[in-house]
Amino acid sequence: MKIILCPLNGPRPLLEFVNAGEVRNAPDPDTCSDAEWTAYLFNRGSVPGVKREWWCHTPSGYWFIVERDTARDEILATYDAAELAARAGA
Amino acid sequence: MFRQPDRLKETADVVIIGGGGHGLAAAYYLARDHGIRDIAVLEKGYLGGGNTARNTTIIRSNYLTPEGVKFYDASLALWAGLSEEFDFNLFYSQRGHFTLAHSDADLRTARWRAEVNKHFGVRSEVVDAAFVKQRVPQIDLTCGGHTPILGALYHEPGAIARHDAVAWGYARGADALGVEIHQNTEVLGLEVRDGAVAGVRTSRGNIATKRVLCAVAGSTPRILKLIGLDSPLVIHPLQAMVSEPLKPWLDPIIVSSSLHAYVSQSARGELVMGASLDPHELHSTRSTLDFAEGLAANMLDLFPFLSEVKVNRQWAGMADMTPDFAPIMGLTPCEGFFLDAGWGTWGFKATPISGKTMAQTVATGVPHPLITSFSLERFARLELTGEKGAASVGH
Amino acid sequence: MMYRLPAVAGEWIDRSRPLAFEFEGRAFQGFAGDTISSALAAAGEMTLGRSFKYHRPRGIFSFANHDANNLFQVANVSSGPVPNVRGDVTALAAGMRVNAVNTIGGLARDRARFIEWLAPFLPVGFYYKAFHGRNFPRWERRIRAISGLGRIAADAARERTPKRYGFCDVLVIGAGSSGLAAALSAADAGARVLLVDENARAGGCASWTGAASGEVDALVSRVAGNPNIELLSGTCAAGVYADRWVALVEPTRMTKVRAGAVVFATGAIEQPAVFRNNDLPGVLLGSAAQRLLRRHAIAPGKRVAILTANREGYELARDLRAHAIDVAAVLDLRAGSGGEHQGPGDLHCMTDVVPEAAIAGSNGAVRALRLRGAETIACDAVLMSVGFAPASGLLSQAGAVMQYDMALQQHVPGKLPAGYFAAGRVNGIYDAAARRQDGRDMGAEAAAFARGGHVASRVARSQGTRQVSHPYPVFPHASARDFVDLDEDIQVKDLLASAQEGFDSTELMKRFSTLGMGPSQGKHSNLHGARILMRSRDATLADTALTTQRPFYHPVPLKHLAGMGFHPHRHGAVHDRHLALDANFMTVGGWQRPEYYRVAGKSRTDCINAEVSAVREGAGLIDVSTLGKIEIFGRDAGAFLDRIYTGSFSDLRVGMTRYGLLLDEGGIVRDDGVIARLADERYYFTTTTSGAANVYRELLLWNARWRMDCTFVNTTGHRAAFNLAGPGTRTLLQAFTDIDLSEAAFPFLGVREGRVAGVEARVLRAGFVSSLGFEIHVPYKSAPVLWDALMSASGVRAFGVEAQRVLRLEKGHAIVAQDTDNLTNPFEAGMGWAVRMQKPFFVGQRSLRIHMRRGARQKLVGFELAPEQVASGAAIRESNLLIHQGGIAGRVTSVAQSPTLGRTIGLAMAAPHLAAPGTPIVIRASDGCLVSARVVRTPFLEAG
Amino acid sequence: MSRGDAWLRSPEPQRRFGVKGPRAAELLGQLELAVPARPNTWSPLRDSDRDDSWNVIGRLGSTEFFIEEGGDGSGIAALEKLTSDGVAGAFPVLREDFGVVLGGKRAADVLAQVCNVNFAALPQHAVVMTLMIGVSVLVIPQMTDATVYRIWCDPSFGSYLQSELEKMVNQ
Repeated sequence: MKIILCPLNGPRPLLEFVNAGEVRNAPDPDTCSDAEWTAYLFNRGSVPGVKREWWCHTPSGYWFIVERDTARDEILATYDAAELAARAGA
Repeated sequence: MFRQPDRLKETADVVIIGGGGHGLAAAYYLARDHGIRDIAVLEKGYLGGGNTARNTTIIRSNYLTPEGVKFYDASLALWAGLSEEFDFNLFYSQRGHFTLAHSDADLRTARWRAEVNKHFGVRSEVVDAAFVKQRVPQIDLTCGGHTPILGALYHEPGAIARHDAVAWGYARGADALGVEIHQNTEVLGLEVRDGAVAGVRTSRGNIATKRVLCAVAGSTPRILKLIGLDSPLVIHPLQAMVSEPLKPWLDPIIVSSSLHAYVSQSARGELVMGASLDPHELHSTRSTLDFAEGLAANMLDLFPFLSEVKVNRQWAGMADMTPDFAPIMGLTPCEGFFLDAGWGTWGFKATPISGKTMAQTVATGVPHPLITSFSLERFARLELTGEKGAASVGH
Repeated sequence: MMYRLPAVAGEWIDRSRPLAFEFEGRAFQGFAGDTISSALAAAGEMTLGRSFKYHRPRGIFSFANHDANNLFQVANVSSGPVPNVRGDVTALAAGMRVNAVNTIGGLARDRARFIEWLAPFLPVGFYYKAFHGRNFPRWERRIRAISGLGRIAADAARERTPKRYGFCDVLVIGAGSSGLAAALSAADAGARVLLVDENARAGGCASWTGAASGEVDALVSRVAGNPNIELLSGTCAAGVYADRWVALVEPTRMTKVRAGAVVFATGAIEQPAVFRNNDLPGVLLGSAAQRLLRRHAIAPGKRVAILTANREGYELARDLRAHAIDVAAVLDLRAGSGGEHQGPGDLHCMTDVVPEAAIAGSNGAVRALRLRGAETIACDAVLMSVGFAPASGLLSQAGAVMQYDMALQQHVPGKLPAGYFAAGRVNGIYDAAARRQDGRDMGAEAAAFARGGHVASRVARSQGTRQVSHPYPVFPHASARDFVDLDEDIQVKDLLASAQEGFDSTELMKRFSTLGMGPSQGKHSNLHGARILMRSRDATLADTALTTQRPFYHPVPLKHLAGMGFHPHRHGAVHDRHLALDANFMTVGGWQRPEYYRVAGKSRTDCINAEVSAVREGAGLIDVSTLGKIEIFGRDAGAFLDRIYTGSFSDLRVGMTRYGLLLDEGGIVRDDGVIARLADERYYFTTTTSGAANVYRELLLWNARWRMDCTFVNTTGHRAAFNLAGPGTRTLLQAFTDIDLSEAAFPFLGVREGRVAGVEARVLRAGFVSSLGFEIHVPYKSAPVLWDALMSASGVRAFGVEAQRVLRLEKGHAIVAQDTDNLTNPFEAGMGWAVRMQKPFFVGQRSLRIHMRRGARQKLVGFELAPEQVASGAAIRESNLLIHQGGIAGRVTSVAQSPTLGRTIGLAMAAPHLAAPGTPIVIRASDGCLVSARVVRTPFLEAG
Repeated sequence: MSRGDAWLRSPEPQRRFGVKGPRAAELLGQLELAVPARPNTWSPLRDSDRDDSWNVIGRLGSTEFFIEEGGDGSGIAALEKLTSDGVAGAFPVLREDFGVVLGGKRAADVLAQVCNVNFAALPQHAVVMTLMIGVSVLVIPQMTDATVYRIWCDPSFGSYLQSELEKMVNQ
């Protein structure tokens, strides 16, 4: 079973986590077109590669960020959501 | 059985990406029903080596929505005749299919499916626990005392088949009609001119063509990327495992919607067991131990006497899931590029009908009537199918 | 014929402990330390099983847990018959009743023998080409009847074995020379080491070849004395999974180990030669013979021929003679002479030998080996020592790529993933000293890695220098019976035919011919199969990959995977009270909930109706503790709820509640509940039972994204809740609380905090099941006090989930996920009144705009059956379809016979054109007959 | 496994209290309670509490605290009063947890059957939020003694956890 290094709780088995998919910014609902909106709703761009995802450590209810290679089943980095802006910029 | 051309042709009337059941079936019906024989089927690996080789061979038509029921029922009609048609035994074997209900929510869904099925003449009935016991005397109706079986959806036409043979049968049929099948040929790029397909670049050379059918299940996002198309697909591993051969004891196919476990016994005597999708996106066919553990526990709740029976092998496929549990079939914004995808956990049973309907769609440029509600645009219109139901289960 | 020798040094058997057992109905005796197969061999039994397809007699072949033709049905004194027990490794126990699997009428007179006579007419893939068409179902029954191996015993009891989690720095798999050395050097480097071996004892091949046994014994005792090393013998590493997660299977349990690094010292698997009748009993691997000899003191035969292509074959000859076993000849497949090709002077050695066929004697076992263009060697055993394949199954599970080394004629690991190391024969290293050195090196590297050393993938170095494997020990025979795969009865011609037909890749050939699909998973056949395939294509093994190896390395019983089979479940605070009231329980979202309370002599329906009437006429009490109960604090609490729910909550007055509807981003109804404002910056709200955990988690996610100033607490399990419902509840409850319950002081949808029956409580005016009702929320541990107090009041009756469903239906309330489905938006569910589209934002709002523009595709409506229909006994059930002009026009989502109204009422998802009250509709009952009904306004019941 | 090797018992009656929010730590500081500095660690409730006392304050994540106090429970009483008045940024958390104490020299073996955490590798004074046979639990290993583990979970899972642990202890 994969190990995920939870920034708060340390290394834990995958079983303790749930995944909420990629970190994505919704288009502005008031200005975007229906097509843009439904594309945001459904198209998860699931091309294999490195994804920045939301994961939750369920026993502690802690949501954080996992950078994961979905082709190689490798976890590259994990960090608190507060670092998201900085990391995403980088 | 089938030829292995040593070089690619330079042009083709139709190029089919994906040498699995769906791609080969489409090639066969294009050649047989539409007189289009200048076809190249391109397979990255070996023939039928993708989900055709990795599924658990369950065939049924007891779906929830009218469009689903009609589509899969048409598939069953084709299945029944395939062995004769190919002069090749696919071991198509009608065993009867139970979807066990452990809660009244399960029962509501079961009855919903049964009522819709019966409306379209598909043999499905909600049966009580006693009927289940009579057909499968070995089952523990209390499920280890934890999730008692209250009844089931019984679908008499439910069947299994020798999965590899389906790909081979279609390959042989297509080959006999002049279709070229190229294994170990990976598609690296697609030529698009003014929004229309112009050719395919592969690891073994290029082919000029105006029509491309993409039937690559778990690899669909990778191919779509080549022409900048996005889709609502998400790829999840779907795992399975098989026991050592046992003398036959289990006739029907057993699916438990609450336990997310299913099992059938193959012609070799192996128990073929599966469960629900892995919970998160992954483009890999690795196996996990927790899958085997969870499935084993559920199996022993249903059949406690299997405690000493050994599991021989685990494997996995990559399921291309859609938001509404229905496939994506038909035209795309890119002219001449046709899509046969979104087969999630239900692709094997659809092999013949997807081939037939996609063949007509490719040949005529107009979606076959059976697949109009499976179009890619339905998502942009927020008009999803209802196949997911209230609480649906795949397989 | 095999037989037991006098005591052999180091034998594993205990001759002082004879064990009586039964085989095929006949009495036998073995010793403690025997396996089933060795005990039978000692008694001269040569045929231990029948083959899978042709039912040919088969004997011991590998004696290494790969003897797929020696599977038995074994009944123990204590337990019923177990199928597919591997005789070559399963310890003999007193009183065992053993039978061969896959025979009809017993091993000796197996009536399925006839199938072999058909063999010439059964080419590979035969089944694909025959039997089909109209008659297939009949044929199939026959085929199914003779398929499979062991039989299940349907009355066998569920076995629960514990599972353990384990942790170590370095896991070493294989306790042979290299494994022992690896464990020691890792331990010396300070690592905590777990060393496992599937054999009953450590020592590896030294324990049967006797080569360098002195050094190995020294290693074993050093390991035993090392506090940093735990040695588990009789333990099979069955699967290797992501992040060095390894399944270790012992006879009694499974341990799941997380290793910092893994060393594969898994050794090599001896491979057979392929020639006519190479499957006869008495034809076996040299290593099998030596295992029998040194562990169980069994001679392979009285006069033995050795077919060889390496030094090991000659050492085998010396070993046999040292134990006074007559060696007829050493037959070397290789050309040349002298050096290695030389046995002791008086040993009859031949080189450049081509085996023609083994010849069977009257007992079905081998009696001679015919050589091509040379003499025929009379012998009662043929031992094959012609080469090895690495035991690389676990390595490739770990993601290693095996490459074919032409110099060694063996696969060796190529690139290894980080944290995985290989040592010894699996690396192509066969000389003892070199193997120990390799082990020491890899053990040290593994320890360094586990300490957090380098993580770069590495290329395993293959230091192998000596070729022990013949490049092509395959000698096809015109009339076949030259078996490549004994599990599946596959002969050379079958593979050539497969390739001919176009199945000319290792994967396709495997699937068409079933090569390697048997119980031993091709451990003795995949390599030769690939050799035959590649030669037919004028290519070499360097040009192809072998088929993928997947878990399990050896098959694993379901019981070890399942373990104890835990089923987490939840009990409310007054569960014992429900038991005392003889509740009939149902499972909802992991909770045990009273469906209804049984009353002696009353039917289920009568009980439920009585519970309904109690609420309508006086007061009923239902345990609703399973509802999600969440608190939100902070400056932004109201604003946050505005963004999450469809309604508006920042403007909710303190002390009031409001219905909350939760959508997903697609505008689909997901959950609902009641939201109470307890203070300016403090809200308390409920969710559905099954939604509780997910809704809470989702709120946390939204706020991880929005970063608003609010704090969430999930008190679902920590708080109990009860709904006291019915016209009589106000006066009844007032007696227990100082909260003023008067309509003026505590209006509908109000919320108050105070004490009820002395318990600190939150009280919500609820209208879900009745116009007047109080939902009382108290801390878990105080709940029994409250329950007992309220139940003690006269006229209060406990009611369950079923009565609640009827009651809320009479009030026209929909239940999310029963009356709605995965396509339902709030307008279709008749919940538009709860949606504030004019708010700046809420989850699902954008999608609702699209839904609204398109208009509803279905509408949730109330309906009732015409009285005469009810009289005629028409029974409508949930999920029955609405039929309009022959087509489907909706479905019934809820239906009940209302005891209050004396009518059948229900909710249905109907086509919009049928939604207007008064519209006649037709429902098809499950039995097919059409029942007419009428759409009506809800609620069905205003008052009450 | 004999009774002495591993045992299970209910903790002494304790008052229990939870507080959560951005200013929770600050609030506890005001009451001169020994606030654990690092997330997922615990400390004795007061510096005056000796290590063998069961008065404990655990930091769950960064902004939530879990407190158990024996005796008169004066500390908790004060906290309840403070938070019920509604201190901005520090909110009371209802803690009706089921609590159990697992001990004995084989206690670790019992844990190895129910929990996939390597307790041996944990730092001093660790508080562990994890899953135990499918239930979210709070574990404080080796609180007063190397072989003693304190375990808490949602009270509705209490009877399930208790009965399964008992089975193993009695094996």
